[in-house]
Amino acid sequence: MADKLVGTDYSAPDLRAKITGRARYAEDFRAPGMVFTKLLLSPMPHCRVRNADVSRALALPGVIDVMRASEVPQPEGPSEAVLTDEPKYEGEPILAVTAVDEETAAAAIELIELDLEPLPFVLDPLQSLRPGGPNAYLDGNQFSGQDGWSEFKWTAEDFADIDAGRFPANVTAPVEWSKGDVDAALADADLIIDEAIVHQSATHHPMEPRSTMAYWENGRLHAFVSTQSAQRTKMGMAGALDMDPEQLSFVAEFCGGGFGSKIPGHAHMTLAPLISRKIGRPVMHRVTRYEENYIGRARPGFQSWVRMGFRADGKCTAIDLIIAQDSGPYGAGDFNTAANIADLTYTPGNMRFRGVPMYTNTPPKAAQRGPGGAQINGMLEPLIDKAARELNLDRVAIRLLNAPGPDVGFGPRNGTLTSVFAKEALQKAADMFDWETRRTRSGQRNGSKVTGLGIGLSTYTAGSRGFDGLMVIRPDGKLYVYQGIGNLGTHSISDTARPAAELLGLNWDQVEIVWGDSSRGMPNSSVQAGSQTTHAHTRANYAAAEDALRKIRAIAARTLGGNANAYRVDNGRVMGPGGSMTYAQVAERAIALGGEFDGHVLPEGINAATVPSATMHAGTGLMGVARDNYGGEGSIYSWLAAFTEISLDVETGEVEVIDLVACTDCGTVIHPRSLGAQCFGGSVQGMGLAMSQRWVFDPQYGVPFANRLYTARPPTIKDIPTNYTWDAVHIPDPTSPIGAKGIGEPSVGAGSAMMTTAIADAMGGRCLCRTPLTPDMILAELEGRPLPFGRLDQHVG
Amino acid sequence: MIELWRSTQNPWGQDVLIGVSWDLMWAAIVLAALFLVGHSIWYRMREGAGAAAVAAPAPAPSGVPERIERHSLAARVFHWTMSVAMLTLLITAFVPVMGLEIPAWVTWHWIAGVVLILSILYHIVHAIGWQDFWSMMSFGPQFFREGFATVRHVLSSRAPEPPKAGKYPFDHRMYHHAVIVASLAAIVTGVVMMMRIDTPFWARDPYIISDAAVGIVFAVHGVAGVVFILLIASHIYFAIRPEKRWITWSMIRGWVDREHYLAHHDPAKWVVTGDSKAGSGALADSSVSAPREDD
Amino acid sequence: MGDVESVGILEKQHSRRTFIKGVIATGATVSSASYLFRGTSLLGAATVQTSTERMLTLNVNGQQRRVDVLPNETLAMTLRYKLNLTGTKLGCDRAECGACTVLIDGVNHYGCSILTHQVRGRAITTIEGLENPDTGELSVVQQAVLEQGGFQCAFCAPGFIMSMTAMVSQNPSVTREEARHALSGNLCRCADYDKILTCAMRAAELARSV
Amino acid sequence: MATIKDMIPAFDLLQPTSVADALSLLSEHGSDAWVLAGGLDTFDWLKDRVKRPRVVVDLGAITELQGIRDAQGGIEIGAMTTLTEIVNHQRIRSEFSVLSTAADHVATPQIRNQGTLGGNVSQDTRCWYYRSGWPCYRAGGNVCYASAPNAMNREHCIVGRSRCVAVNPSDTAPALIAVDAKMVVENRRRPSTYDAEDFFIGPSIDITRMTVMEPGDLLTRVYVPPIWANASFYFEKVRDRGSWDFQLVSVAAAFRMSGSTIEQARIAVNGVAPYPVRLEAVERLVAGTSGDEATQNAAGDLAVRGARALRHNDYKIPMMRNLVRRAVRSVSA
Repeated sequence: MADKLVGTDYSAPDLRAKITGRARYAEDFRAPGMVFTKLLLSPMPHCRVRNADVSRALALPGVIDVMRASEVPQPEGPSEAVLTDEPKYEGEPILAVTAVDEETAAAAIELIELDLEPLPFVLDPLQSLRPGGPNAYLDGNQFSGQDGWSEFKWTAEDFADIDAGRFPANVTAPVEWSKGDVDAALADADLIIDEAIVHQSATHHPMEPRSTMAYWENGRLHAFVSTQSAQRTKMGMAGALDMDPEQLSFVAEFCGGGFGSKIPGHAHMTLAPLISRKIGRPVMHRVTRYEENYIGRARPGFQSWVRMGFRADGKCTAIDLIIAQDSGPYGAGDFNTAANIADLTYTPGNMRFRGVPMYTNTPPKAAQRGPGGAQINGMLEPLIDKAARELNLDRVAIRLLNAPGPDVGFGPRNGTLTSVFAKEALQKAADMFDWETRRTRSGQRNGSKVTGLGIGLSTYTAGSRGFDGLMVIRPDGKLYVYQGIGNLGTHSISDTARPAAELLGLNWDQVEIVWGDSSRGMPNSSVQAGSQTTHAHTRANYAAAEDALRKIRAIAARTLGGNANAYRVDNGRVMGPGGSMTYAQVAERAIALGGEFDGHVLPEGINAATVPSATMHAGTGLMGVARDNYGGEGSIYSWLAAFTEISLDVETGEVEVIDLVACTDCGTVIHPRSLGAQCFGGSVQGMGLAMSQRWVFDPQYGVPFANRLYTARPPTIKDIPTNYTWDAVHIPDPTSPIGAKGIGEPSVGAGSAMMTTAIADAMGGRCLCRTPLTPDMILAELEGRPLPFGRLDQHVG
Repeated sequence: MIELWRSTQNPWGQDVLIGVSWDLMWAAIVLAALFLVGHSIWYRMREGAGAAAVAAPAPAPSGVPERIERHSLAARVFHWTMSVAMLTLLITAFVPVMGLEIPAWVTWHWIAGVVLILSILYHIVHAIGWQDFWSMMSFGPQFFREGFATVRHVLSSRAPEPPKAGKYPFDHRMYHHAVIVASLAAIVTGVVMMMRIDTPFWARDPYIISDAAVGIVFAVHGVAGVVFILLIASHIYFAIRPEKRWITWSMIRGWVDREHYLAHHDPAKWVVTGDSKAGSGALADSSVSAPREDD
Repeated sequence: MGDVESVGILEKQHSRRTFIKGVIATGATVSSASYLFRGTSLLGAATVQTSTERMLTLNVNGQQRRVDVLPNETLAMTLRYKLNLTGTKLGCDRAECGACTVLIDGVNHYGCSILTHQVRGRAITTIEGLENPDTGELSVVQQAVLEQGGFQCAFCAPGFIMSMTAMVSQNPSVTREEARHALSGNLCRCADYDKILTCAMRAAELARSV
Repeated sequence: MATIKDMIPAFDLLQPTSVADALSLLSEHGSDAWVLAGGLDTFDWLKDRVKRPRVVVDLGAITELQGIRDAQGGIEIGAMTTLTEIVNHQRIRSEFSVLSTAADHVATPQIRNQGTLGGNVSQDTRCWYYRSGWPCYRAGGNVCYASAPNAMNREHCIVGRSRCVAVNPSDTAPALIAVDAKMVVENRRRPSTYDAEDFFIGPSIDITRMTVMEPGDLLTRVYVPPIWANASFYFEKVRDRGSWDFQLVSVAAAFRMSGSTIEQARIAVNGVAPYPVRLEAVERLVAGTSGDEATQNAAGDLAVRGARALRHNDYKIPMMRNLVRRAVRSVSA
């Protein structure tokens, strides 16, 4: 009997390379004659480059090239160019200097004389919304494809409400939707929670900065890139460079983290190819942490007003939500997702959403692990506790009451889900945490330490459909799985192959994963984002495996006689009425037979992008290739419920996190250890959002200061929960043959929410309604001293 | 070649002026020293040439008292207060630049500055209301005649003595005007600079005026300070020169004796009558107590 | 460049400065295979008489490596761009992440924040030096990580593993809390800290059994 | 001033092997020279291309600056002794634990393995306006950006401000004050010894320096006298993250007890002023008391008397008050 592969731990095929230093990330590649590119960053948050005198730079021995904005594509509207003559944020690349070494390039950059015209800038969305307030762009602060630029402002009356701390009931918004009758529901509500909440922006800061190395060889581009995805990044890169994808050898074997900032790839990965094409030499664009901080993306901050109506029994009956989003100079979609997830998590029935995305002159924003969801769950969970406190209800009970069931319809179009076991996850986590006995600890004081209990329930998308799988059983008897997905550390490249291998009755040592190099084949794949991969590619690979299995049986029947369906597979053999064959023999036969068996004839319906990769391997063995046609109704969402106990020192504002108990609804568990790590890592990233990560700008010059790791404050190993236990509800998603859903995203919102709720709990229910909650803010609140920030200030802490 | 200005890049990388180069301070000190030495040599030569011999006192008009009040007590208090403030300002400003630490020099500096401002305000009011304002501030033809004569006399030993002055000789008046300009510059810019430090008067705010303007403010303040090095040095020098010491005494005691009055002043221009003791007599009140700004 | 001229000026001073022991490296370099740093010819100011002083013999992973190093060159840069030991990662280049952690005489240091000239004559160990050079056998720390499936994106892994190596060699009976302290100079943005600590404890266990 | 902040500009590296050589080099190159100890502060400045020394004098090869010795009943610590050595030193751990504890709170293990005591006490402030290369007073300019009404000054000072509002970032500094350490500073002319609290200077004395040391000076060793050996010590550092971060506020205290009575105390706080602050008034207040709750509160209130907050750092006032209270509480029965 072959090993059980689904639901068991194993050592990922790329791990040995990672721990011996052999794993090569983009900056680890070298090429003969390689030269180095460095960026000149804008010193102003918004300006126009009147002139840049580069003559002295070019005269410096060793300097090869200065690339200007005029030499790279300049898209219209609020979209990003790799280099620009109108920087929209302090730190935006203006030009790139290439030299024989980095030291020369850096010295050359200092020889460039810039003549810059400062332009009006705005850092805080509310400033841009104020009547007469500044706009991030010269032409306005809103953009639409057909109408172009316009100016969007709230009225003086709106700001009278806001400044007086009232819910700005009359504001308009570029994005509005509602369902049910919110006003009536609020009128009927037994309790209304009305809060203004700030969620700050936070930089992704993956460990690996987005470096790129590239060179051209007779018309063919060799690019070494840091990206979450692979096949989709390759297509995107080819598109951005306006070239034939088949002329691009794309290498992305390892990615040092992305968290949403490298899907698919990123704008600046085209710089090295462009310069290399210009100067005809290999170019290394080593991105520094300082540059990563600017061009590396950040989660959009929210300034938000919410009214939640509750029935006496705790049911949430209305949500009236306004979100002003700091979209940076180039936009982000978090605010829309946030609204949907608010509706999905608390099923109010009546909901009104007003979304106000505002361009600002701050570094670019982008999806960050749980985009929108992490913010909104971290912001709203404390309000649920507030309601529980007011209505004297149990904090778990009120969540169970409001969590969605199978009948849920969420968002403006009442979307449905393939499966939802949020209540189960929440209840199981509560039991694991021993909520019934531990709940009494909440608020207990011991010396200067007060105990706080935190609960976070969070959800996010966890799948997609319709991608392709490609695999070949070669005459060496091994299964080669060709992955078009990226390798960003989630183990997806191997996890998604295990159900397929299991279906084919293979032991893990009979499986080779091929990934990260387009010259070795990359079928059409999803981007590695929104936790899609586990769901999408267990299915795609399973489809390919079913195709392979069909062919194996057919070959067995042809060779050994009998009915193909009477043949079963195990341990790399196919056996049945007529005897048995090894996969090695099957592969030989497949090659001999040709046609569909060895991939010379490809099935209808696979994606055009898969065809070259499949053709590349045609004739190498028995090929399984297919599109995921399993279908399924509704969106795929997974859930995480997290509990924590903290100890808050009321004399210093410091928080010690004692434990984290997590339970997830992610369908079938493919790789338990990896799942546990995803839940923990995501939760800790959420804790970072809730407790430390920050952006800080000097308002006078619009210059950011939290622009390094020690000032941006991502969580360290000293800041994590001391104890960690986790589990899953282990209920498969019925619409997938494997039943697995992704889990990367929801953990962030849960981790953030468990901290915001725990801190509020330790402070006797007082909710500061903002992130991050740092010791200074907590202490100021506890001591009844002036808070170190304005109630709605963005970018403080 | 000495630097004139100090400039730097502001947070946006734009070049901005931040003040005068301290080379100027050293230049001023050297210049002052040269002047003192030069003048004393020049004076020696003049004495040798006998040119500086005091002309025989004109027949004294009747009733000139022994002691003629030159500086009222109020005027003298003002003068010495101001001189203390001024010296404090110069020391706290330049000694740290020379590399000697003065703890909290900024605080001492602005306090002295405030004292200076107050004393000058007092002086202006006092001068306008109770003193012979125009005897100092008149710029009529006579002023220029005296000026012309004085310059000629300084330039050539054969030139005739300039006509005797009224209460304020030409050089004293010129000095006074120079001090007015320098003080105004230093005070106005100093007040702006105080916006950037902790004082009881207002919350500090560096952004009240633009980077560029601030640079000019600091530069002007610096220039004024450097000018004061010259003015104060020469002032002290003259104050202690033997042939001028009677004036210095008058700023301490308040009065000059008849001989000096007759020797250095034109009774027609500075009328003193009656058997007035110091400070007495209608005329004395109205005209004898104008202080000498340059002290 | 101002600092280029200074080379010449200081040269003279150096020739007077015979009493100073130890290397005097100058701002320019004669650098042939250097990927990263400029050669003298480019600098314009050749300083031949001192350039030899910049030829170092570094003891890296038990091997003596001759390499031409600029005075302002960090160890991480030398390793990555001159000795092609790219297992040592540059995460921040500011001693704020630990991805560049290497061992110097068995002690963990940030390779990005020490000059190569400061480690002359000291034993440098990088991630590439942990396997047994003859058998290719993994070190106990590497075995432990492999066993426990440590790390996600693993860009931080080499640095963490070097810190774990120093930790278990100094204190094989380390507690989980002590391990947390000992590894607190390494950042993992995937925040796989729980699993990393499990690996560390397993590594200590293996170290004890060796 | 983001144009480029990467790659250390060229400099001449001098690696003397004796203090004498180092001093003559420093006096020769004056303000052109930069002293390199552990380098954690140095490389920040150099990589950011903000400070541009022509000459870097690396003290790493000077053995006489390294190591911990018994001396005159106390302990003499070479300026180039690493913080890890101090953390692990048996006698320091047993007799002056406040110092080893403070050293153990510095940044991270790697930084403690390389960072030196001399470097830790001599490091420059972390004011991010100043470190970003802005032309503030401390950088020779004519403005303090951090004290502007709208400035971001959460980590800045609440006492001792004078034009500059930065704080001293050192963890060991208050501990050295608590044990009444003596700092030996040498230059070509003479060695001079300073009490720890006098070694650190505020902007009102010289706004461009954090310590008494001027170009040409070298901190060669720190002497910890026996007076405070085996006293009751307290050290606490409040920071945002458990690792790496500099203090928001830290306190170091030494109490000599007779029975349950505080005979004598030394208390220093850091992170609240441009220099570590010794709280002599508080020391006098608690002397002779049992450190009871009333005393704790009085001590805390006295400690923050006159403290003045900037826009974002009012919290430091209660934080400092509470830490002083806790220090006193630590010896109360």
